[in-house]
Amino acid sequence: MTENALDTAGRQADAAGAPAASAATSSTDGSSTVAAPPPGVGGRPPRPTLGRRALILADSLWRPALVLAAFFAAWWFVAAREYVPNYLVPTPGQVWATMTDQWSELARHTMVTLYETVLGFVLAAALGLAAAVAIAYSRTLDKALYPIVLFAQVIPKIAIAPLLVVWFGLGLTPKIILAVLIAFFPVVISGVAGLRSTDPELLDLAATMGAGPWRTFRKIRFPNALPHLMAGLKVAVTLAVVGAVVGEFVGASEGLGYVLLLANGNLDSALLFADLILMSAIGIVLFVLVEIAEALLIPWHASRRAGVPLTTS
Amino acid sequence: MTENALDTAGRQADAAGAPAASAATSSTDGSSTVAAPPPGVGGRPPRPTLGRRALILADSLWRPALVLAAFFAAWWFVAAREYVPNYLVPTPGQVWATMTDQWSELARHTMVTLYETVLGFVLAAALGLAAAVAIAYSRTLDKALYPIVLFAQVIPKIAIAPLLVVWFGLGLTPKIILAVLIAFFPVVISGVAGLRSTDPELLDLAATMGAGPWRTFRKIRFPNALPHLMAGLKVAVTLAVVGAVVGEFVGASEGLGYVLLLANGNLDSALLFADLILMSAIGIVLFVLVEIAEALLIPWHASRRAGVPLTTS
Amino acid sequence: MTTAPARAGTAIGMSRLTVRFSSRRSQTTALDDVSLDIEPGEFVTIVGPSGCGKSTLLKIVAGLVQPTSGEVSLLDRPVRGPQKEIGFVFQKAALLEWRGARANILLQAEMRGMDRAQAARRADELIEMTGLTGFEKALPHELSGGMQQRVALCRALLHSPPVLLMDEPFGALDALTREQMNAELHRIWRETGTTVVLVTHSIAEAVFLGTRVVVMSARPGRIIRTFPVELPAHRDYAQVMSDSRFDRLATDLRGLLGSAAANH
Amino acid sequence: MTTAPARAGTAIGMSRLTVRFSSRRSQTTALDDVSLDIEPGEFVTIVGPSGCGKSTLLKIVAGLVQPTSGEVSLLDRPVRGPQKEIGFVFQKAALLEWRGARANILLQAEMRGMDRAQAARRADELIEMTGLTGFEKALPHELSGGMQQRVALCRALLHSPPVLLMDEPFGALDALTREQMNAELHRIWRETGTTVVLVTHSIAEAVFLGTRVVVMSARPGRIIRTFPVELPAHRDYAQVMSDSRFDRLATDLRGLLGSAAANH
Amino acid sequence: GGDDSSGGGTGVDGDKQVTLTLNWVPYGEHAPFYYGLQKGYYSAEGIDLKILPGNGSGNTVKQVAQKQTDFGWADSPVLLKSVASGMPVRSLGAYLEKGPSSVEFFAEENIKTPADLKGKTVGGTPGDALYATFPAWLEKNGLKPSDVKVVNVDAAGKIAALAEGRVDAIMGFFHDQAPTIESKTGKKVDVLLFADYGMNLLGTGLIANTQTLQKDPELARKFVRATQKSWAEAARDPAGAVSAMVALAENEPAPEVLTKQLTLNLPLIGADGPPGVNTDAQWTETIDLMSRYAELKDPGAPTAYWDASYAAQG
Ligand SMILES: Nc1ncnc2c1ncn2[C@@H]1O[C@H](COP(=O)(O)OP(=O)(O)OP(=O)(O)O)[C@@H](O)[C@H]1O
Ligand SMILES: Nc1ncnc2c1ncn2[C@@H]1O[C@H](COP(=O)(O)OP(=O)(O)OP(=O)(O)O)[C@@H](O)[C@H]1O
Ligand SMILES: [Mg+2]
Ligand SMILES: [Mg+2]
Repeated sequence: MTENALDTAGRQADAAGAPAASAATSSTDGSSTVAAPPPGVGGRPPRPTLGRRALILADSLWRPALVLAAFFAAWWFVAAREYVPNYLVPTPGQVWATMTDQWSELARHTMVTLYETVLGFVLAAALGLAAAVAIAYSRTLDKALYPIVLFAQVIPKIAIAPLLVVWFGLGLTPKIILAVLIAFFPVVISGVAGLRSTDPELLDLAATMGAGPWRTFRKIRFPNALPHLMAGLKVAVTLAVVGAVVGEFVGASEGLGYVLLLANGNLDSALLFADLILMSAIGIVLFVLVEIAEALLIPWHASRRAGVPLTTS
Repeated sequence: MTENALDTAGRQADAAGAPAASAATSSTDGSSTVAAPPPGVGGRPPRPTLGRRALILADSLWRPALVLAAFFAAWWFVAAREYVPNYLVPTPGQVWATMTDQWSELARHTMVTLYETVLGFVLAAALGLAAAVAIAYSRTLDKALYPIVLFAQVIPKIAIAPLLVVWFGLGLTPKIILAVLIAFFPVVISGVAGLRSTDPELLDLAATMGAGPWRTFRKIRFPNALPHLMAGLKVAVTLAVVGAVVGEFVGASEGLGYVLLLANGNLDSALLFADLILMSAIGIVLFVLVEIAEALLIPWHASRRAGVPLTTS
Repeated sequence: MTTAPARAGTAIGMSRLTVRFSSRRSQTTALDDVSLDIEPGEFVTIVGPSGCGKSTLLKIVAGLVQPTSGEVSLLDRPVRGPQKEIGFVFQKAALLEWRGARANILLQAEMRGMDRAQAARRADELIEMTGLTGFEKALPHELSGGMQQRVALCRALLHSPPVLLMDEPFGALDALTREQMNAELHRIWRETGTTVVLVTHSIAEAVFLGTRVVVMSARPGRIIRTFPVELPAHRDYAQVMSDSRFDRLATDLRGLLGSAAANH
Repeated sequence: MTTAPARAGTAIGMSRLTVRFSSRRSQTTALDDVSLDIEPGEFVTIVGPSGCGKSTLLKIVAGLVQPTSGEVSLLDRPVRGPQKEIGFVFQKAALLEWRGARANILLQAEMRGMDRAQAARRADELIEMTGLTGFEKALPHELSGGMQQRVALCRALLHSPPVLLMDEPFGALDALTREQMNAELHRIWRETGTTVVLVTHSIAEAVFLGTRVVVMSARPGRIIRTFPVELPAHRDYAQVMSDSRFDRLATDLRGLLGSAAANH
Repeated sequence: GGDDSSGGGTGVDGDKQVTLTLNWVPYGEHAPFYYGLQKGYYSAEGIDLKILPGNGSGNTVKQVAQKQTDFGWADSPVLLKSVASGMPVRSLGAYLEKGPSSVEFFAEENIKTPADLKGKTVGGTPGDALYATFPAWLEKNGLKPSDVKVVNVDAAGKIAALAEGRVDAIMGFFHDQAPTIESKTGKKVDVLLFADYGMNLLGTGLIANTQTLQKDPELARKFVRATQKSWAEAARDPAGAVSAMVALAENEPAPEVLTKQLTLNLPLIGADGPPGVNTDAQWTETIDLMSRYAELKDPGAPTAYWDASYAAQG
């Protein structure tokens, strides 16, 4: 399931059964619903075999893998040939050496940043959703909250990070506040957009069912807002990393932002790159987790439906 | 129009005519379509009178104004009473004095940053949309582009800003690259979400009309994606400011980021705050412009429709 | 006859309803001075040309649209906001795309906080009755148009509401299924004494089901006539169709609708 | 009779079509071994119980659904992907919510790159014909159900396609409007020689419009019979209704549908 | 770290926990602190010292002002500005009496005197003391400020900008940056010290919050005493100081760089008296320069910035 959830192709095949007997249409816009397995297959279609699943997984991974390989090749070429001096861009080998040498240290810092990021993201998601609900439901709160939220967003965080450190000390607090501040806004914006886009017919329906605001929210508005919301959460999770790092950057004694500071100060480009890679890894892993959550939460959505043309090309 | 566009209430009244004779329902979820003006009014309903429009405007502004006033009051209270030392948080008076004293200087720097921000935002919007289209339309590009886009997003920009300055010099380029890099991602994510959420029925329809991908995109997918996209653009525009400022922060001789650096170095908290206010102002003004664009572009959307319950409370 | 103010014991009372929709583009008078009282237990069917305001009328009763002028009452209480003592079948199926057929039906129970087990049992009965067995878990986009409509029907019937408002609930069904559904609805009405207002384009349906048939004029919608249906309370489809009273009423209606729509 | 392979001069050829939808939840055989050839200029009406695969059949012809097995051809070319030489009226109106009624109709012209002025003129004719005058700029949510359906109808007719596929295009219309629309469609068909396939639940409509009526069985959808309609090509509504051939055919159909649906 | 680190608890062996925030990430200049830590000079005074890296002197001073750290190690011009802006901080003595402010460039540029800078591009970080006093320094050396093109680069990008040839020279602390640049690029770096050409600003020194000083003057005395001892001893045993730093610091530069940095650092301490003991004249000169060229408002007497009473005169 997990590897399938990561993979549109897997989901598609799962949902629509095996591919159709005839050749699939290739026109991008040619909307063509693939109906069912070829006559031979028959019976209950689901659960691709282990071999097929491996194939699906491979199919979903080779492109990103290729991109990654190309990236490393380019990097190695540029760095090893010294087109760019090593103190700016180290070779992959140097970075690898740094990583393995200082692994336990780096792992500890990574865990610190990961912890701050996750905590910040979860808080941002919860607060952002709450703010979105308030804004979407009440015109008064809309007018009153929106400016505050907007203001909190437009103030450059790098500028207020030192203030936060001064106020909240060198502990976890300022990092988490920064992560929340940075990650908060996309959740609010997409939450509001999602909650507001509910089909008025469905709200009429809910009204005739005598449902209170909470039930209407839970059963109709929230699920309806999910596709929007997930987009916001995906942006938020990558920003939460940035927030945590900026917080550490300004004042900390551990975490990847702190390592960044050290690496920068010493012009230790190998460490800098190792650090950047770890930061990116946190961002990517969390992003993929959100994508998995999305696949599990909204399999029904048009964007994930079998036979939607954009996934048949 | 302009002031109305800013204002849900204004739009609502415009769209549904004057309020109904009977008392409006107050339940948040009580979806209740207000039908038409009371019998007395009759005739063509549109165009509220000047008095009414002023009222609408006032109604839409008093809440944000109140929030702003509360904010300034709190600030003044905290700063003037020195609950927080002045070197950290100056009084509004000090900031005002700095602003007026150095107005021409600050205005120049603001224009520079504004220019970079707008350019960065426009580029980010264009590139982001292009990437979203590529990702939404082609599975191959999806798998190949997504990791790159994601990677570009998760690398902390503060960490690569110095590299950019080294590579692209001290001119406009690195600032705009940073603004684009930072603002790009939300556009892609929301663009993809929007483009993918097109109702399959509409795509079927387009297919039977023999329309090529471009026409389908222009007439169906793009308008359909707009509500999503606008949410992304709103986030992007506020981030573009941050990008430009970070770029200036790292190496520039003008712009608000440069002023920030000066203010920080001189421990001039009044200048720092004046600078922050101007940065925020850029963000807020651009955000509001995007909101106006949204109101003009998607008046048809459920979220902006008259009588949608969330705007009747 | 219908301008009398709502009095005690009225299931639905409408008096001098006028609805004008206005947008920047145009102004539409959907209903013009409509008054109608419906007794508890009545089955009123409404026929009228497309766009004459039938759906609007139902929505006013449900409290979903506020009339520009006029008064509505439901179960002797004035309608000020959305009403919950009703079952509403919307003209569009209005299903939640993320729920299967059965879950869509059970939405009614969940929103009302009904007893789960009982609701589940009732849902299964209704699914059986409407021939949806086997599609309990199918998502709306996996159902045919008629099946979607039947799901919406089941949903409106789930909680056995005292008042049923139905906006062309059988429009997407084939003749036979429609007859079956008609018969079922007739049975439910007889057995429960529900007050029903049903909008339909089928004259046969209007006559077979209704105790009263209301005919509306083209836009602006006015009630041009109300026919009492003089058929026994307990009706059988084949019997009714061959009944001369049915024939006469149907012909009357057809003529009236034709003429009513002629000046449109 | 219908299992012969598609031959030259066939407007639509279907041979041994089978469609199975499978999802994680269930597997549905929507069509089972359906073969049907339609001559250019024919007007084939399809009737059958709800959920028997009528919509699916039309979508296969349009190239929007790929059959699990079997062959389809349109205008003598095999159908491999979406077809554009058609006008398709979907069961749901499928209007763009951001466009007014007229703009929704003109979408057809824009997507096909048709001549603007000519398309605009034709659109105005169609708007007039379908009684939508005055609502040209109304957004879909400001239109009644029947009006939305008429907009979709206009859209499908705008480019005078050689083949028209219509999925219950008049389902949401009142009797009179429906008759008028039937008459208009009949006229258009007569004057242009368009090949039409129309799905309907109205037996009267099926007979009045069709040169052939195809009756389908309940799921899995099979063609159980095809009736040629032996009425003159040029038909008048009142005349046809009082024609004994009409009566006989309608009764036959009613009986067949009843029995066909009985084992469902 | 965190709020609880200030005010101080007591460690396992009864030592008072004290934090010192550096001006930057650890570099050779800081080796004496690690030396003192390793040799037990601090614990001898009952101090359990924790050394924290900093992110610019400005931030360090702010942290001290906010009592988030007990002591700070910051550049004196920054301290002047901080005090002027109202922060409750005092210097307990500048340890680098000869300012390390300098212009750095590759030897291949062939710059020997300030006059050679004419027509060159120099990178500086707006807001720091060097940047503010650089034009004055040029004038002192017979150049017009417009003779040199100053471009603004932030601290992290400065070295890279020089190495990449985006600028011909940079302003910075030579004893920190020059060895780093040399080790990274393999090219020899030359410097022109402000102090050698007519303009001496006091360098880094120890700072503390005035309230801390009031509340616990004894602690400050002990801390300064230990620091003076560390610096004096480290000057005698640079190799030991470097190895102490290698052992105790995190992510410090390579030992050879450290050694070079420390070697360059030692002459700056000043021979007249023990480390950290300054004269009024030194402070007056710095204050005067800052008020003339760097917008130091309401310059006062040295005592407004510096409390001479803690450093043992030796
Ligand atoms: N929200 C709205 N805004 C503007 N006009 C509306 C709105 N809803 C309905 N109307 C107009 O009111 C009139 C009546 O609409 P209504 O939906 O009640 O018709 P109807 O009798 O149900 O028609 P049909 O049989 O086609 O469903 C139509 O002309 C329609 O355009
Ligand atoms: N995308 C789909 N996925 C799964 N099942 C589907 C899908 N589309 C249609 N079906 C199933 O195929 C069968 C036939 O559907 P179809 O829409 O063709 O019926 P129909 O004859 O048009 O019925 P109606 O008269 O109710 O519109 C139904 O049982 C339906 O559940
Ligand atoms: Mg209606
Ligand atoms: Mg159908």
